[in-house]
Parts: sequence; structure tokens; C-alpha cells
Amino acid sequence: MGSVKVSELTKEFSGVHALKNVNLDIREGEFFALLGPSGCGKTTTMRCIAGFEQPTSGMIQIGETKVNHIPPNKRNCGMVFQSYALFPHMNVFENVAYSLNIKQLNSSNMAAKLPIYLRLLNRKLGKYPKPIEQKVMEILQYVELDKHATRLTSELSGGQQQRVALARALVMEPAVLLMDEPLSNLDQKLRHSMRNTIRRIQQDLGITTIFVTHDQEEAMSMADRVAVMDSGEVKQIGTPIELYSKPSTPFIANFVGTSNVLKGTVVGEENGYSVVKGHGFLIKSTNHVQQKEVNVIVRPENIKAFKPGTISSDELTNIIEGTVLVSTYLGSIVRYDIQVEEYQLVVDTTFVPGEAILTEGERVQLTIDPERVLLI
Amino acid sequence: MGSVKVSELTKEFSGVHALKNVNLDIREGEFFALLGPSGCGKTTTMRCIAGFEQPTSGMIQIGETKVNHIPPNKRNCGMVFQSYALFPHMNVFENVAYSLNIKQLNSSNMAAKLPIYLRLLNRKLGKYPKPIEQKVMEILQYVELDKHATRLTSELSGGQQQRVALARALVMEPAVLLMDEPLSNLDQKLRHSMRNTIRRIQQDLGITTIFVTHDQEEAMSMADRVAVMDSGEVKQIGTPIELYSKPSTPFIANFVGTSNVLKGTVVGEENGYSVVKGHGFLIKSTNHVQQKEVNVIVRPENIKAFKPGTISSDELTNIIEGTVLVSTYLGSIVRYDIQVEEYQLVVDTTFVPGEAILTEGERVQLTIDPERVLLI
Amino acid sequence: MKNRLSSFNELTFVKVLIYLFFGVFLLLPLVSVFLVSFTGQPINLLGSITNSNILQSTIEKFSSASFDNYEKIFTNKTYFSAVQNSLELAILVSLIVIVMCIPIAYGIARTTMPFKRTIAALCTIPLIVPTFISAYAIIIMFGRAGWVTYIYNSLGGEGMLLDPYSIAGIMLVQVFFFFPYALWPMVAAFKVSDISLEEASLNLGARNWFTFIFVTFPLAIPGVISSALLIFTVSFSDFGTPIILAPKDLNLLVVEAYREIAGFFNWGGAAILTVIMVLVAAFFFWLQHLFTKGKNYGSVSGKPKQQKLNDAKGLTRTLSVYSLAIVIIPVLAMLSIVLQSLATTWGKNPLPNGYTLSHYQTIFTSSMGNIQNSIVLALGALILSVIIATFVSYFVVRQNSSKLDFMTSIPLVVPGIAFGIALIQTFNTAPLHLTGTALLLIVAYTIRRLPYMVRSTMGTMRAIKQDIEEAAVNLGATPLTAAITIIGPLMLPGIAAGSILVFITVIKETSISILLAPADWAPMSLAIFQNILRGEYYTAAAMSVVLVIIVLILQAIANRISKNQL
Amino acid sequence: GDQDSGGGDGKGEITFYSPETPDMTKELGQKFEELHDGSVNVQYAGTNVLVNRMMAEKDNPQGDVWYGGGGILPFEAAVDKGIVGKYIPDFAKDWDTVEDGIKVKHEDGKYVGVEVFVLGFAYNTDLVKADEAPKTWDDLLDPKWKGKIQFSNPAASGTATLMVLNQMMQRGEAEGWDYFKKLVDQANSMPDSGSAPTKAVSMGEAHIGVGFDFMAYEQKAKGESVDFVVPDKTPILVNPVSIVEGGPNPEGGKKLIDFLLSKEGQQILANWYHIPINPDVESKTPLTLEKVKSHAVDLDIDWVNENYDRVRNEWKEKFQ
Ligand SMILES: Nc1ncnc2c1ncn2[C@@H]1O[C@H](COP(=O)(O)OP(=O)(O)OP(=O)(O)O)[C@@H](O)[C@H]1O
Ligand SMILES: Nc1ncnc2c1ncn2[C@@H]1O[C@H](COP(=O)(O)OP(=O)(O)OP(=O)(O)O)[C@@H](O)[C@H]1O
Ligand SMILES: [Mg+2]
Ligand SMILES: [Mg+2]
Repeated sequence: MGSVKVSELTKEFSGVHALKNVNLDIREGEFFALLGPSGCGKTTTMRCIAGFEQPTSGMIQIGETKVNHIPPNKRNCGMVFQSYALFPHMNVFENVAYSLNIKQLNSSNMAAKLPIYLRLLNRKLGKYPKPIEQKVMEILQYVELDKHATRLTSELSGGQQQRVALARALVMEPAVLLMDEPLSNLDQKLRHSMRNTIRRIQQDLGITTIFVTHDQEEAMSMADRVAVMDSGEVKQIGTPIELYSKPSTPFIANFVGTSNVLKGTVVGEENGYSVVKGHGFLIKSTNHVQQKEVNVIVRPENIKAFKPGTISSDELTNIIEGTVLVSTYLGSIVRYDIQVEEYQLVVDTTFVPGEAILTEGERVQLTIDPERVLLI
Repeated sequence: MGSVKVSELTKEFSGVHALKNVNLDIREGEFFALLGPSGCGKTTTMRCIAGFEQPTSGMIQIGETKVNHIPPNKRNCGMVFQSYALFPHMNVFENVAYSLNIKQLNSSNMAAKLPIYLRLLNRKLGKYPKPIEQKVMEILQYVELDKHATRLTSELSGGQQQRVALARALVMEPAVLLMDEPLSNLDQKLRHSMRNTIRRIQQDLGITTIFVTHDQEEAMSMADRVAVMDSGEVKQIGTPIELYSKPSTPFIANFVGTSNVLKGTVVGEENGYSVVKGHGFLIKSTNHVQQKEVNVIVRPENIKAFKPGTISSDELTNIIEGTVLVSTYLGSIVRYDIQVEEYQLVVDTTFVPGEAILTEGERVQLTIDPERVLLI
Repeated sequence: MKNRLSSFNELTFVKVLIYLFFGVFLLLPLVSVFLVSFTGQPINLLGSITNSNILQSTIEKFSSASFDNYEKIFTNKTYFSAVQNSLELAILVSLIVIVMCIPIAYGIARTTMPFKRTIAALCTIPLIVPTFISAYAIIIMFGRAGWVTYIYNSLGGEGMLLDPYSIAGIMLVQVFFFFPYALWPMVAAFKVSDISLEEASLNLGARNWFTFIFVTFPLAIPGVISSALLIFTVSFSDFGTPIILAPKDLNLLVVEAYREIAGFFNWGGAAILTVIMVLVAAFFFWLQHLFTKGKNYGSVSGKPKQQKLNDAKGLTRTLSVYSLAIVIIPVLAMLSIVLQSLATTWGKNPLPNGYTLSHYQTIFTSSMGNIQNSIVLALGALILSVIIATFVSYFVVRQNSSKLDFMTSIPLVVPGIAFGIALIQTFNTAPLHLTGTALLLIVAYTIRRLPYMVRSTMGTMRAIKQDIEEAAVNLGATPLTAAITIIGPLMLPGIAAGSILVFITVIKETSISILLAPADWAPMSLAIFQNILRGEYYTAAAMSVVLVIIVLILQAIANRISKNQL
Repeated sequence: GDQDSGGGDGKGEITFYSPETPDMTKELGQKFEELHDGSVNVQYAGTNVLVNRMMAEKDNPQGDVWYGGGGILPFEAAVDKGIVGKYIPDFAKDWDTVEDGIKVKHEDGKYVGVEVFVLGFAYNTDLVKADEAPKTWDDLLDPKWKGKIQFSNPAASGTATLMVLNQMMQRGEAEGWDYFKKLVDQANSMPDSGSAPTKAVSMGEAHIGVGFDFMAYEQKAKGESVDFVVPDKTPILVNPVSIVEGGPNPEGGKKLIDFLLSKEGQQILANWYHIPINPDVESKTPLTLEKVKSHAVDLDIDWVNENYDRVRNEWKEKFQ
């Protein structure tokens, strides 16, 4: 009932092609992420599903129903807007209670409607029934805003506002939940706990969820499947592990996590390894491909860096020489940019306190396990 | 000239203490990050520096000048607003050119002012001089929006809008640049390149920069120094490495990167190790402290997990037993939540393709290097 | 634009209702007026449907229909100069008023200027004073025997400081007594702007005034243009002032129309002039439409910002002094009216010859019922206009219903007397026999004053970002519920501004009241007008003073209730 | 105007349209109610508004009696519009249509006069001495009044059109237009309302104003420095009353008209400084029908009716 199917969706804004033949098939209860560079059409896709944009062409189905002509308020799609879209004249509690009020409104008879309208117009004009109050306060506790329930939304910080937007969409328990960068303004700790909250509610209620995030880690750790978009097109759909380990194009390899991409030509085979020759290097891979001209993809954490002469004996395949350009300390790891011929390779090593970090200008030897060299 | 000094800054909003005695001393040309949970007062601090909030008490100095009573337009502080605050009646180009127009206006005589006013009123009424046009287009190239120069800001995606806000602040080359989560709506790739752009411009011009980010990695990799705030107070100021390796409180340890915090009592010394006894564990540390009751801080990447019986011989100190609760795949690493007595420890291990991931419910043995156990 | 949903929903239903309302109570009567321009005699369209006698006479009238009236009017060159003069006057007055009001509007909406509440209160007074009375007040001040002239002469001046019996005199009255029509919608437009945009501008190095001109003001432009149009039509269709001040070479379109019908019962001629006025107005609406198209900036965003008031001392003081300097003129005029209301007689001397309270006594013994009627009728019209205007603004801004926009603005330029007569013609018999009921009176007031409400709510509506409404719909609200619970409250500044205008203008409305008010519903304004009619200026002045006091009290109460709206 | 208000016996509600002073009209209504059964619903508005209203209501008239309009001209016009009915009360049965040059009732009984209006000059006694005040229409052209005279605008006001038509009749058209060319130069303002010039005189805004007698005397009675001059030869008119054609309560309406001409009714008019037409009632002003008769010009009402629109249009073309 809550599955979402998007077929050949195209959307044009006065000349701008925001979406081109987008196809998505999202299963009921799935947690689905849209990933892609800024301006690639993620928000537009969501807005089409929610019913705020009329597609130029294409079909959208929710459950078994074609919804192209169903008005947005009948689609039962909760949405967390990228711009929050909070109601500025209502306080936190009222913002969150809005959809519950509406639900009650729709299910009550004429006479009972009046007090609901009154309290919607002004909080002083009506008391909220206990169940609504409880439900709202519960969700506010989840997003850690219960103490701010009576504040006006204009008196909140950016992150607090974002959490109100999140709570407002979650409380309505929609069949489909659309979240457009719902956690972008939260710190890591809070984001972590919000993720768990979202996940829990989503699973408890079996809500089909589509979310946009620019945060790799978030997409990877939360999503059942991920669609990578670029320039209005869907480039690849798959589980996080599929995308990470088998990206279908260099663009995706690069977009989903960091990758080093080198151009080369397959020159032959040796002991079951494909041998690729590039400008200034020779690399072996366990990967086999049809074509001659290939992109060699290596993840930063799959390259090891050694001071010359310190390579251990079991690391003797795929040795490349280079010079350290920059070293960046990233908490638990150290990231090196290393110049190898015309390429700048990114190499991540685990930071070991006390152990010296390679310094800029230093010569290094790099090794790559052939099993972790992807050819596409 | 561009140093920023904040002394005993306090700000109250009708009863809410947003800032309490904040002290910051930011050197000229420094790249300074404000870090802290949502609602801790980061935006308020910035707004006080920019002059949009009048402090309840305390002093703000830019360079040698006390600026408490200098209007915002005279402070020469560029700001990227958390809410972007783009001018909706201007297109992308005009938004970015705004401050250049003003600069030109201030430095021209009466007669020369007219065309500037005209083009500010309506883009059709005046041509922009070459230098302004060039400068704007250059910065738009940096933020990858040169193709959208003539779009209205309402026709941009969220991330594109954010980049306009960034370009608008950068182009004015202020003495002090304040950035409130300037990259929160950008994908990792773009964020990476934006960071480089910001860094380059900042260093070329020696702009003192204060920025807010919720992104650990961003703070760690970009900032010269970081201030960690909580509930309106500054808790610790230091370089990223200092904060990571010597957090002064468990809160900071937990906030700056993930930490496992265990409560324990120092029961004695052994071979130069402090021995700490907690509920169900005994841990040795090279750290020595005065007090008896301590917090034991261990980073996830400093814990190793083994299937029982597979521990290598040089890892025999600090062995703890536990059960895997959850395993999460995060691209290059796998994160385990492991139950050890009453604690849930977070353990990160490098993901090795092909190697089996520990499954939920499995028993594990953990080891911790005593050198990486922090007592506070 | 965005809501191109084909399915029929509640909002569509509301829209149909609104069209129906305007169709029956505005268009049908106006069509009758238009037909009259051919027949020269009243036409009862509704009556013809149900009553065969009426149908008979209607057919007769049509059989004698001709283009005579048109021929007469278009061969008469005085009408062309009348159109030209009226246009010049109205355009000039609206330009002056707009420029004059911007600083006051900004001061009231966005600063903590000293005496703000007083200034705001004083700025409603000019609206309350009936035009006839304010024109008289100007004569009392600037006339040959006026006290300003007296002071001017004793300071050595020759003749009159400013000749009130001239176009300049008319402009003086219109500018200083009509400016609140533009002021309040403008205040509303300034109120809804997004403060962080101004902060951004300051931050980029712009000064306060600069920020105002290039950021704050452009964002308020839709509201300002809307106000300008309002003042244009108010000035264009005002006949009270020119008739009282009566420059000898006076030749204005509305006066011509008024005379055709009032002096000569020439319905045909008046109908044509009405048609011309509607056409002129249509042209200006089209211009406005052209200008504000695509300017829905939406500054009330879903990332709510707190409104901060500008408290820069120099600025607020300057604004305060300036605003006081502007309102001093109507206030002095009002004082002159107060003096007149207390005078036994007031002849050629600068001050009255004697003082008495008897005029007030007269009012309180004879007109209390009228006061009560006024308030009840005005409240009725107010409620009806709030509801209709909210939806009309919604349709106009969100669904681009420019037809509706134009239709709700027509009443601005139809002379009250013409509209009143048209209503009587249409509703004098079954099937809708409403003449002589309070209901028709309220409906007529509503239609006539609704444009003020629409103008000011539309300005605010344009400032509300679409996504806020989308969020409501997304949370399950029907577009109607979203309009009521989200858009409505967000438009409050506009509704408040419009309410002042509607309430006050209904209270002082005369032309409709004269024609339609049944005896037991006679409002205060009617009593005032009747006094003026018979030269009872002292009593009329006293009534105006009472009117002003009543409105100020009601306004204070409304403020108390709604707290922060003004 | 409800369905049940009509009744053959003249009882029930009588709707009374009047543009004359509201308080006076109210008094008339009350007095009638006192003396007869039936209630009077007074609807006051300007003459023009009332006429327009009657025209609009023609298909279903709401009024019963129409009294007053600044003289007979609006009534003459209304005859053609078919909005006035026929009724001559017994009191006026014996009157000639025209007496002493004054048309006192309609030839077909469509209206009957209830009081007398004299068109003349109001002057401000503080600014103008009684013996200096103009005595004839020609006196108005005296250069000493330049910029000190007001008269209402003939393009708008019936009172002023009467003045224009009268001069045309007396002088012939060419000379008449000459006269007004000069008179317009003398004026400082030409308001639309017939009573406005008198009011301007009492305010001191004009020295001389052209208007009807009662306007000035009403002001004078209030203590204003105003007095009135009856010019040598000037239009004198009756202010009539009519029954509304097809009105809901014709019997009641007739009774009300009878009352207006009765002593009680006429006394009220006199109290408001109108010149009563019933000789049994004494005038409160220095003027009586007897005294002013000799000033009356011979007004050819038919000529007036025929030329009304034409002259007005010419005026507009010449002076605007
Ligand atoms: N106008 C206001 N009235 C009352 N409280 C306010 C107001 N503005 C901010 N606050 C409160 O002050 C505190 C600090 O807000 P601030 O915006 O500085 O937080 P922040 O650190 O920027 O948070 P975030 O990361 O969520 O943007 C918050 O708890 C907020 O709720
Ligand atoms: N109203 C509009 N008119 C013209 N172009 C538009 C409009 N709205 C969006 N676009 C364009 O359509 C493209 C897709 O926009 P969309 O908002 O879907 O991007 P997004 O993937 O959500 O990006 P982000 O991550 O930056 O939010 C963008 O290039 C944007 O500039
Ligand atoms: Mg987006
Ligand atoms: Mg913030």
C-alpha cells in the first residue's frame, strides 16, 4: 500500500530540464535514499511525489494507485521540507499538532469541527484533547524539544527549527515519508540519535521512506537502497555495499565515498590478474573486463603508504612511488594527497598516536592489493 | 586589524540565557571553528559579532576597536547566514554583486553614483563595469554557479542557494568572515571543493574567519582552532588535535568524535600504568591523574575486536569480553555496538572486503592499548 | 500557477460562491447600468424574469433604446477634458501620497519611533471625517475668513496662503485626508518583510537608508503599487471635495457623472460616464498587473525569523518629527471641526463668536440609535469583507485570478449613487426583494468597501512563501483548511489594515445609505449628511467629532484584544 | 415597504419622501400621527436622490408622498417620468393654476404648492451694510462685489438653473449669456449645492450669496450674521407636494397632503422660517406671500421645461 513507483518522470521548468525520465521502484517499508550533487533534481523528485509539482510527463504510483491527479493532501505523504516550511505564527507544539488536528477534523462531524478550527486559529481558543497532547509531547521528546514546546518557532535556533520540521512530519505517521535533508543542520551526536528515532518510527509503522541527504555516511548507514542521481537522471540504484564496491561509473565511484580514478589500458593477463598500463604505472587487478580502455578505481583506504624501504614482504604487488603533497588530520584517520605522475591520489591511513605522520614533500611508496582494484 | 576578541559576552532573550560569559580571542587571519550541539549559542555568538544582536553585557573587539556600538554595516564582517537571506528580487549575479556596488558607491563622487543606483534598482537600467563583472563571475565559477548567473534565487535548488550566499560573502573580501553552517546543504564532493575555495581565499587575503559547522570532519580538517560550546558557554578551546586527544571533559570527548566513556576508580599503579577498576572491568592506562574517581575515555578506533581465541600475542593487556549488538557498514569502516556489562561500547574496524563481518549476538574479545586510554 | 490540480475541491466551491456573490450583487446591477446607457431608463432585469408586467415594460424600454446618449457624450468635448483633468488629479495625488507615506509607513511598521501609537491613532482620523466635513474644515482654515489666512495676514501675507477654491485646494484635502488609504496597506506590506534580508544588506556594507531603498522597499513594491492604485481610485472617484470647494473652472469626470444623475436625472449619460470610469480604472489595473507580475517574493519564510524593530535614535526621531508634521494638518483640521461643533455661530472672525454644547445635546437626544445602527452595520460588512477578501487574495495571488482581482476592484470607481440606484433597480421586486432590508445595506457596504480589504490583504498574501502552505497541505489539510488556518492568520497584518479602512469607510459611507437605508436602520453617516444637506454644519461637525471618538474607542478596544496587531 | 402596509382606509404606514430639513419633516410626521391614525415613515434625502430613487422603484414603488424639492422644477420634470400621481386637496380646489405670476399647482393636479420660496440675495451683515446690499440682479455686477459673490453651479443645482433661465427669459438669450459671463467673473466659487452660497455668506467666505429666503432666515435665526434681500424682480415659486404614482398607501398619502395644507401643518412650516401658503398662518420671517407677490416675475414654466436641458448644456459648454 505504501510502495512508490515513479515511471519515466520528466519535469521541465521554463526551459530547465530538472528531471529526465526518472524511474524508481521503491518497496513498501523500504528506507530509500536519493543521493547526488547539488541541483541534480532530488528535491524536484520529492516534490513531484508529494504532489507539489505537476510532472511534465511520466507517472507516479503510490501503492497500486496512480496519483498524478490526486491532490497533495490526499496522498498521505509526510514531507520534511528542505526549507523547513514551519508555520511562523504557531508555536512548536502547534506546528507538530497540526496534522493531528486535521486528522481529527476530517473524522468529526460538523458540531465537533468548530472547537478544532478555533484551536487551530488561536491556541487560547481551545484545549487540546489528551491523546493529541500526549502524542505531540512524545514526539517532541524524541527530537529533544519537549522543553521548548511553547516557544514560537522564530525563537529557535536553526537546528531546533529543523527538528520541529522533522517532528511535524513524523507525528502524522504517513504511508510515505519524504525527507529532504532532514538532519543537515544538526551536529553529529544529535544526528545520530535522530537517525535512530527515524529508523525506529519508520520500522515500527512500516513507513516507506525516501530521503535526501548529502551525508555519505548517513546514506550508507541508514538506507536499504540508494539511488544516485546526476543532472536530473538516475545513474545507479543499489544497496549501499553494491554502490560502494561496484560503482557502475567513475562518477558514482567518486560520488559514493572518495575514489582514486586512473585511466589505463588493459595490456594482458598474468596469473589471473588483469594487467593495466597507464601513464607512469602498471597495476594488476583481480577484476576482468571486456573493454581495453578502462578506469582504474581504488579507494583511499585500500592504498597503503610506506616510507621507502619499509614495505613488508607480503605487500609486493602494485608498488607505486609518489610524493606527499598535503597531509590532513581527520580525527581517527590521516588523509594524504600524494602526487603520482600526473595523478593526485588520496590515501587514508589509520592515525596511530605517537607514530609520526608523513610530512609534506616526503617520498613515499604505495601498495595496492590487486583484489581491491576495480576496473570499469 | 582583523583579530576578534569577545570578552564576557552574555546574551539573554526574554528569559532565555543564550550566551553566558563567552570569551574568545581569535587571531588575525585565523580560521576558527565554533562547535557545539544544536541550540548552544553558535549563531547568537556570530550575530553579536556581526552586530545584529546587542549583547546583554560583555565586550566585542575587532582589531583594536571596541565595536559594541558600531553599526553592522561599518564592521566589515562578511556573513553567510544559516538561513541564506538571499535577496529574492535580485538574480544570482546581482546578489553577489551587491557589496561591490556598495563599495563602488562609497568611493565615487556624486555624478558617478547615479548609474550605480540605477543598476541597483533594476538590472536593465545600467551596465556593470568590467571589473565588477569579472570579479563576480570569477567567484561564481568557484562556487560552480556561473551558468546560473541570471537565474532568480527562487529558481535554484537548496544547495545552489547556499552557494550564492557563500559567494556573496566571499566576494566582498571582508576583514572578518562569519559563516554559519555554510556548507550544510552541499554534497561531500562539492563541500570538499568549497572548503578548498574558502581556505584559498581566506589565506590569500588573510581574512579572519569564524565558522560554525556541525560536521566534525569539516571542523577538524579546516580549523586552526576550535571552540566547543555547550548551553551558551565555551567549554574548551584548542587545536583540533588537542581537542581530539586531550578533551577536558567527557562531554567534549564525546562531542568531538565518538568516545566510549566508562566510570571507574583508580585502584593503584602497576609497571607505570594506572589501574582503574570499574563495574565488571579492570583497565590499565599510561595516563596518570590526581583524583580517584575517573572517566575512562577510549576512542572507537582504539579498540580491537577479535573472535574469542584469535587474539594475537602482543595484544594481551586490557582484554574485555562482550557481545555484538549491532554492526553498521559505513563505507570504509564497520562500526560495532558491543555490550560490555552495563556499557555499550562503540568499536570501529577497518572494512576488509571478503573478510566476514561479526554478526549480531556473537561473543567478542576486545583489547585496548593502554597508551590510548585517557583518564579524566 | 503551481496548483494546476484539475480535481474539484472545496476551494473551487468557495470560488464559485464568490463569483456568484459578485455576479448577483455587482455585475448584474452594473449590467443594468450599462443597459441604462442605451435606454436612459431604469431596467429591472431580475424582476423581468418573474413578473410579466415588468417584463412588458422592460421590453418597451428596450424598444426605445438608442445610441443617442453616446452620441451626445462623445460629441461633447467637455467630457474629454473632464477625463484628462480627473486623470491628472488622481495621478498627482497618488504620487504625492505614496512618496509622503513611505517614511510614515516604515516608521510605524518597522521602528520604535517616539509617539508611534499616537501617530498611528492620528493617522486614522482623516479617514473617519466625512469628505464634506474635511473640505469644510479646509475652508475654515484656509478660506478667506479662515484662521490660517488670518494668521498669515497678520504676519504680513497678502490674500490667502493657499486658495482652497482651486485644484490645489482639492489636492490639499485629498492628500491629507486620503493618505491613510495608502498608509495602512503599506504598513502591512512593510510588516511582513523578512528582517534577515536587511541584516544581510547591512552586513554587506550597506547603510540603513540604502538598505531601505534597495532591499526593504523593492520587496514591499507589490504592496505599495496596490496602495497607489487604491489612492488613485479614491481620488478619481471622490466628488465630495470638488463639490464643496467648487473651483469655478472645475471639470472632473466624477462630478460630471454625479451631476448628470443627481442634477438632471440623466441616467443614460451617467451610465456612460460610469462605463468610462470603469474603463479607465481597468486600464490602471492592467498596468498594475503588468508591474507586479512575477513579483511574489515570499519573504515570510518557513524558517521563521523574529521581527526586530529599528531603534536607531537619529532615524526614529527624524521619522517621528516628519510623521507628526504630516498628521498635524488633518489634526488641525479636526480641531477646527471640534471648534465648529462647539460654536454658537462662526462668521468672518478667526474664532467662533460664542460656544455651546447644544449641538452635542441634539445628537445625544436624537441620534443614539443611528450610532448603534452604524456600528452593527459596519461590523456586519467588516466580517463579510474579511472572509471574502481573504479568499479573493488567495485566488489572485496563488491562482492568478486576475479576473477576480479586477472584479473586486470595480466598486472603487463606480460612483456610490450609481451603484445604489443599480441595486434598487435590481432588488426592488421578487425574486430577490431585498430593497429596504439591512441585509442589502450590508451587502452593498461590503461590495463597495471590499476593495480596501482586498488591496491590503493581497500585499501580505504575496509575501507569504508557497512552501508554508504546501506544508499544511502535505500534513493532510485541504487547500481550504490550509487557507483558513495558515494563510488567514499569516495575513493578519493585512487584514488588520484592511479592517480599519473598511470599518471606517462603512461608518461614514453616505451615498449608499441615502438610497438604501430603511428608516429603522439609518446610520450615523446618513444623519450627518442630512445635516450638511440643510446647512446644519455645526451639528454635522459635532456628529463627526462623535464619530471620530467612537471609532478611536473601538480601535483601542480592537487593539487591546488583538494586542500586537498595530 | 412591506406587502401588508397598503390599505384602502389610509391607516397603516405612510412613507413620506422629503428633501427638506430632516427635523422639520420629522416634526410634520409626528404632528400628523398625533392628529390622525397611521404612522409616518419619513425618508429624507436630497431631491435628486429621491427622484432617482422613485425612478428606480417605478416597477414597485415604495413611497406614498413626496414633498419638497427647492421649488416646482423637479416636480415638473417628474410629471414626464410618470412617478407622481394626481391629487388636489379640497383646500386648493379653487386655486388658479397661476396666481400673480406664481404657478401654485399643476394643471393636471400632479402637485400642489404648500409654501412659497423666493430666490434672492443673502448677505453677511458684518461685511455688508443693509443699504449697500444689492437690490436688483444687475447690482450683482457692481465691481465692488468682485470675488465676493457665490451662487450655485447651474450645471448641478436646480436653484441656479432657475436663476439662469429667469434671466434668459427677462433679457433674451444673447444678453442673458452676457450677463452671466460677467457674473461668473464676480463669483469666488460655484458650489453644487443650492444652500452652499448662503452658508458661505454666514461663514464670511462670501459677502453675497444667491439662494432661497428660508435658507438665510434659518441661519439668521441661529444667530449668524446673515440677512436676506428680495430683489426687485425675481422668481418666486411654490414648494409642492405630490402623491407618488402607484404608491402602497394612496389614501394615507392623500390625508398627509391634506394635513400639510392645514393650519397645523402650515404652522410647522412657518416655524421653520418657510413662507406659508395658507393665509391663516403667520410667517415667522419679514416675508409673506402678500408682501413678495409684487416682486414675482412672470415665469413661463412651459418655456422653462422646454429649455431646461438645453440651457444647462450651453452653460456647461460656455463656462467649463
Ligand atoms: N529570539 C529568541 N528568543 C528566545 N530564545 C532564543 C531566540 N533566539 C535564539 N534563542 C535560543 O537561544 C539558544 C541559542 O540559539 P542559537 O541560534 O545561537 O543556537 P545555535 O548554536 O546556532 O544552534 P543550531 O546549531 O541549532 O543553529 C537556543 O536555545 C535558542 O532556542
Ligand atoms: N522554479 C525553478 N525554475 C527554474 N529552475 C529550477 C526551479 N526549481 C529548480 N530548478 C532547477 O532544477 C534543478 C533541480 O533542482 P532541485 O531543487 O531538485 O535540486 P536538488 O537535487 O534538490 O539540489 P540541492 O541538493 O542543492 O537541494 C536545479 O538545477 C535547479 O536550479
Ligand atoms: Mg534540494
Ligand atoms: Mg545556528
